[in-house]
Amino acid sequence: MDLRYSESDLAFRAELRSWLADVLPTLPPKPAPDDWPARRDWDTGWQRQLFEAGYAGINWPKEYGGRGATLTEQLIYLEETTRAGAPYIGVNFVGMLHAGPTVMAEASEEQKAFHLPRILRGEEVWCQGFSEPGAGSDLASLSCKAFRDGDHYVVTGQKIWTSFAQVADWCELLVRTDASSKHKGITWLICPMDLPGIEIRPLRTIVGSSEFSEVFFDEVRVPVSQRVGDENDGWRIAMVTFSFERGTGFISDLVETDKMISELVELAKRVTRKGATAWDDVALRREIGQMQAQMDALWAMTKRNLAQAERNGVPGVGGSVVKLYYSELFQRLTDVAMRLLERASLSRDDVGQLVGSGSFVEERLRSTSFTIAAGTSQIQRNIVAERILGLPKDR
Amino acid sequence: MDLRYSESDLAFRAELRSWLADVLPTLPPKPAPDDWPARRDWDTGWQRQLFEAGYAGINWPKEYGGRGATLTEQLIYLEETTRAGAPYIGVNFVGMLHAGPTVMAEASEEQKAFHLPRILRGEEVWCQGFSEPGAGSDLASLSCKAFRDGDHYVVTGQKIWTSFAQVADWCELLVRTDASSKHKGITWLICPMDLPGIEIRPLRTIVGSSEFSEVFFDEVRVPVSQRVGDENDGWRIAMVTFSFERGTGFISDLVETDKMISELVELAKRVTRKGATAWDDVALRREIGQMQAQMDALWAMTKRNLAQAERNGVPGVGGSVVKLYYSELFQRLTDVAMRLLERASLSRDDVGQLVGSGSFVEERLRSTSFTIAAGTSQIQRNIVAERILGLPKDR
Amino acid sequence: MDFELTDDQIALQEGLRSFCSGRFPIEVVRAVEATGGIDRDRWRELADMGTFALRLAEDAGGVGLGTADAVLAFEELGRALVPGPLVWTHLAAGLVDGAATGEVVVTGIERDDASGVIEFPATADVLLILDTDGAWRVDVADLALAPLDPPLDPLTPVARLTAPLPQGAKVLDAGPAAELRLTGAALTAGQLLGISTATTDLAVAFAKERVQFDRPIGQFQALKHLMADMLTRSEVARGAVYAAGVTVDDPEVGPVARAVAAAKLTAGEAAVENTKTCVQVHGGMGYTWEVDAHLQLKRAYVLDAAFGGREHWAEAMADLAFT
Amino acid sequence: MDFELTDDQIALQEGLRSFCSGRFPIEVVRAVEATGGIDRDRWRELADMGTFALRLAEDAGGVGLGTADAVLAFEELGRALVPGPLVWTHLAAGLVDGAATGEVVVTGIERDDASGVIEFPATADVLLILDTDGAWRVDVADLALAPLDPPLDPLTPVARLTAPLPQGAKVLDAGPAAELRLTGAALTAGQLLGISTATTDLAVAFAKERVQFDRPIGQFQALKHLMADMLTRSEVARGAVYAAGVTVDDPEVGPVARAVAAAKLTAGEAAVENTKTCVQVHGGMGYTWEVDAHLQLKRAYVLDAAFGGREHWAEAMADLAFT
Repeated sequence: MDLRYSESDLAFRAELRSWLADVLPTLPPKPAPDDWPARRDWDTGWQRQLFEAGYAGINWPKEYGGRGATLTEQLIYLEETTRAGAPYIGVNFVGMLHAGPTVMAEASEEQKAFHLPRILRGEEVWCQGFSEPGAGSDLASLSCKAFRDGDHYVVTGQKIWTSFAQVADWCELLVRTDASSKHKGITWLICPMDLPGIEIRPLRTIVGSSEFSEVFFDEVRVPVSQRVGDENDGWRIAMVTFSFERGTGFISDLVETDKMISELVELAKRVTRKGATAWDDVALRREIGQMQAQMDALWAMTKRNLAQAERNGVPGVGGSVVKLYYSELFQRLTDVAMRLLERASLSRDDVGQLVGSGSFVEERLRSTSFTIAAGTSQIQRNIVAERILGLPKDR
Repeated sequence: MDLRYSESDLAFRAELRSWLADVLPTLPPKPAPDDWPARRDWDTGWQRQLFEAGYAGINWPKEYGGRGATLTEQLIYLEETTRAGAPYIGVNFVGMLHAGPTVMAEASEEQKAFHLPRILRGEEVWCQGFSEPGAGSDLASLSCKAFRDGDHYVVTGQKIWTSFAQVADWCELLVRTDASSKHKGITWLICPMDLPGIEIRPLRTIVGSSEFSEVFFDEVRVPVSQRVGDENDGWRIAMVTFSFERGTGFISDLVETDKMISELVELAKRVTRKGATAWDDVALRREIGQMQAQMDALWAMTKRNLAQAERNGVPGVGGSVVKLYYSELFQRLTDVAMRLLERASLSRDDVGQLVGSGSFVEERLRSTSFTIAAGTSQIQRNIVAERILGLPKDR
Repeated sequence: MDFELTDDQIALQEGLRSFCSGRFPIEVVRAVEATGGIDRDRWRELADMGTFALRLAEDAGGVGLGTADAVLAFEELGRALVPGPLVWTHLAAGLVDGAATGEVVVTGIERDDASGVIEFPATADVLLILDTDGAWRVDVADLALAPLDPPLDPLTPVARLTAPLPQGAKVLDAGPAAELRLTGAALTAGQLLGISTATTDLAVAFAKERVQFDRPIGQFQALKHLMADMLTRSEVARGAVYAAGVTVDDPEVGPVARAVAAAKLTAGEAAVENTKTCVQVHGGMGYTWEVDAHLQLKRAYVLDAAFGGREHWAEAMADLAFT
Repeated sequence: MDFELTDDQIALQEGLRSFCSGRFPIEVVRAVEATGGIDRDRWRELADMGTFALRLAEDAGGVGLGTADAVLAFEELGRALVPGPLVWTHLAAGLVDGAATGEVVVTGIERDDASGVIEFPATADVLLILDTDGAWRVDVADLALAPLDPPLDPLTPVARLTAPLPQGAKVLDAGPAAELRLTGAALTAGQLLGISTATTDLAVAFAKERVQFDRPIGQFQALKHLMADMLTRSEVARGAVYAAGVTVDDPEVGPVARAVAAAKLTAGEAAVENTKTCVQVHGGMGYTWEVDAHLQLKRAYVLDAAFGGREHWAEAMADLAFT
């Protein structure tokens, strides 16, 4: 067991850190949260900048424009960018973390050669067409159907929870191509978002934002050449996507959580009560100390996962453990902040001197989704119990 | 809504309190924990004393020797006896709280006339023959079988978790009389414990005590006249028993829990660390304050349950709520004690000046059973979800 | 002792419930986001129902009922998510002219509340201030306020004081002001109790309807147990909340502050934990603006922080019970 | 960076595991209740396996391995519930003659531990005392002790000091003694990790076998989820515990005290919570002396309190990370 970074890791970290220090102050101001075209430009502009500096797709193969580096360097990249407050991956999320890795693992050479470099260069934005109103935790029950008509699939149905649909060029789309089979009747398509028959209705979330949409497909004709893998083999391919999501996909969330703990301490030092700061309260100190210990442990576990992924090539089901633990830790963290703020928690804006109070309130609301999206905590516990512990399946 | 005690309630409380103050100091010393014959004598002696003073069976009808009083008086009785440190109900537990009430509700006039006064006078000790090694949470799958042979049932099988079996005169015994039906093939018998073919093997518990036994029945001949209710109607009758257990049966446990919170405060005042007592630790104060608030709330709820039982005659399923809540509160309470004691928790004996430390350690171990016995917390949650909330049954 | 609702109390409870469902359906509640959290016409209807004058003596133009009854009424108001500074205006009835009749809307704050957060800044007329010396009134128009946007609860707009609170005109001495504070906490606990029950109902209804894996999700034990815990928390809190109302009216049955501590703490716990669970049971739908679960969650947090949060009351309980 | 076990570490782990299952089956472990918690012959076998001399330099007669390796060894000892003052004797190797070879059994205490509780009073030879000035040795025979019966853990007998601790003979200065304390906490965390894994295995095995309602109880979601949480706690703690071992050996990778804090706290949490859950999963059987679940629970509490409990480390972590 070795926790030392190699010379080249350290050099990479230093070089990245210095680049970030140079570049971040020069970024243009962030656009308004609901101005999606502007956000697309901003996020893809940053992606382009990363690409040009050699920081796009740290562990993607060089042949597609990636850096071809190790997972350890990917970890360093995520640590440094998050700590430096670099832009969030934003509209590039689905392309970089879901669709891209899936295309890399399962698509044809032409598909890879076409999409992967464009994703890395910030020229393509993707969205995800998986969930449906009737197919959430039970995703395999999806009913958005597609039938073959010559060289096309004709797609009709509805998707939901599609992030960035308004500005996406492509959709990783799961469709039902065989109604007689559940898991073996699903096909994975790359659907161009400018085809006729696609209608997008933004959904308003708990925080009032509109990054998710419902997407309606009405006899949308997708060329058969846009299929990834075999017809009716889409479920297996989607599971590949999930294995990435459940594998190393949460690392930046962990770095974010760690940062939030420190920010909670800063906030506690600003809150005064009974003539002292809240940080002088031993109960709060213990609570935060416990969370930091849990966070450090989780981080250490992630380094173990990474070492295993580096050895075996594929991230394991350990991602369910990470997601279960960090999502509940994060919610607990924001709940502590709510109690700490007392009536200063009544606004999502910072209250007077309490810099950061508003973002904790916002995160409390936003983090309600952490135990829901990408597999609820209930589903994650089933996965852990059945796949890791070998307990019998529910019937 | 009225929380005032009536004049007669107050008079009853005063009279009982004064009687307890007179009598308790005169009690003989308690026998050793595992000397069961001595414990039987001691516990039934106390029961006899209660009877003679008019305090046995506060809400049992006068015709059987009870006081025929209200549930409120029963509540006062349990409050006063627990607070005064009066003897625990001990070996009279099954007779007074399980078998007795069931006999009262379901047995024949002869059976009632025979057993009820004897239970009240401390002349009869009962044990419970319900659980089996293969039938715990799934009690209705019990297999201890009985077949009719003339005027007798011939019983063969095994029971487990039978408290006080060593010194019991009677057993409320559930037997399988029809193997072709699950719930409708069970019969409720009053089994004399001195019949040939009964063998008792004490079980050692987590605290090393021997109040539970395994009881083996080998062709034990129980007269048919000892049956309560109809053949194969025993499940319904057992449910009556449980409705008492889940109804007002936990009141003394609540009083006990409340007392334990106060004792924890006393203990905290005796523990010193960093030049102060543990009671000066604000985290501990909040933790205990929270538990006391929850306890007060639970106690208030119990008074509501009581009022409803008084109006409707039958305690409702609210007992599952009480059990769920108090058992987890109690476990939390003892866990706080373990943390408070640090290495002084390494003994079930009091460590030096820390009077009471040992009993908290013992209670931590003992209370592991609170979320298991008389229906696990998992079973209780099913009951609440299905019977109160009307959620669909598992399949 | 008979700790069950009287027939009159059941009638009051049912009356309020049917009033709320008739006049404050969720569309009406949601619509106040556009009007600073209050609809003046509906506010007067609330007054007509006796919401504010409930505990005021009949000869002072009130209904002449007790806190035990008021707690039941506020439970219903909480259940329906009726917006506005209901508790403060209720407390001001008899102290601030027009509060009882719904002509004047009163919000309030503790003078030592370092947050300086004022609820309903654009719509309330009067601010009631509680401190250790008594209760004081100030016109909201006289306050220096900075906007805070967006609020946690879209139906509870807030602003922040940018200058120290004026002393105000005294309306009550220290003793009765302290009682007022406890009453406020008890009524807020009533609202929290109402939310904790409503959110349980909402989760259960959804879980019976929503099908995944070919069965209603309410059949899955994990969700079932989450909802069993919701019911448990609500019912335990109900005991404490009702007891607090009774105890405020009749301090001979027990120490008032302790009863209020148990009520506010357990009702806050029930409302916050239950509304979070309700969102979880709803899955993705719980994360939408469209489903009411988020409104319950946000209101639960707002009320949990009002009149002393759970940490405050836990510490108070430790002092009250053990020193 | 490659935070996976090396082949040598895997061999060490497997070697210890097979040694423990061969020489410390649960019947042997249980039998030490009758002999004051230690069986001298088996103790020497532990020494022969290198348990105590593991980190001692080879030229001092030791095995010359690091704390990262020792943590793996202690995980196995914890898993098998091997009794005795293993950590203290290990820490004493090289400081107290005969400790490394298993001839002398060493127990220990912090001088400022107000409990005055000494483990293995009847069987240990030497007491090691840690304080802010260093480490000190005293013969157990020279202590004034009062019995404490029964112990929490039947396999960890205890007594209480009835007189102040003697000063003892100094065996180590302040600096290395402070390091020794951290190493002790890390090794204890290793034991706790072993227990948390063993108890998960025990619960899972039972849940696969035990049938109620015509199916293995491990099919019920409520129990399934309890066990998923057990695995989660264990695996998260494993990260911290292994990292603590590595960090003690190589402080350049991070602050040692912080790594130890994370390890001891999360391993204690995993062991205590998991052993409680294991009892619950077993139902009535978990409450018996016959099933091993209670031994795991009791040992978890004993070790959670050793070398600083969770509250101690939580507070320490807050200081270490944020001041």
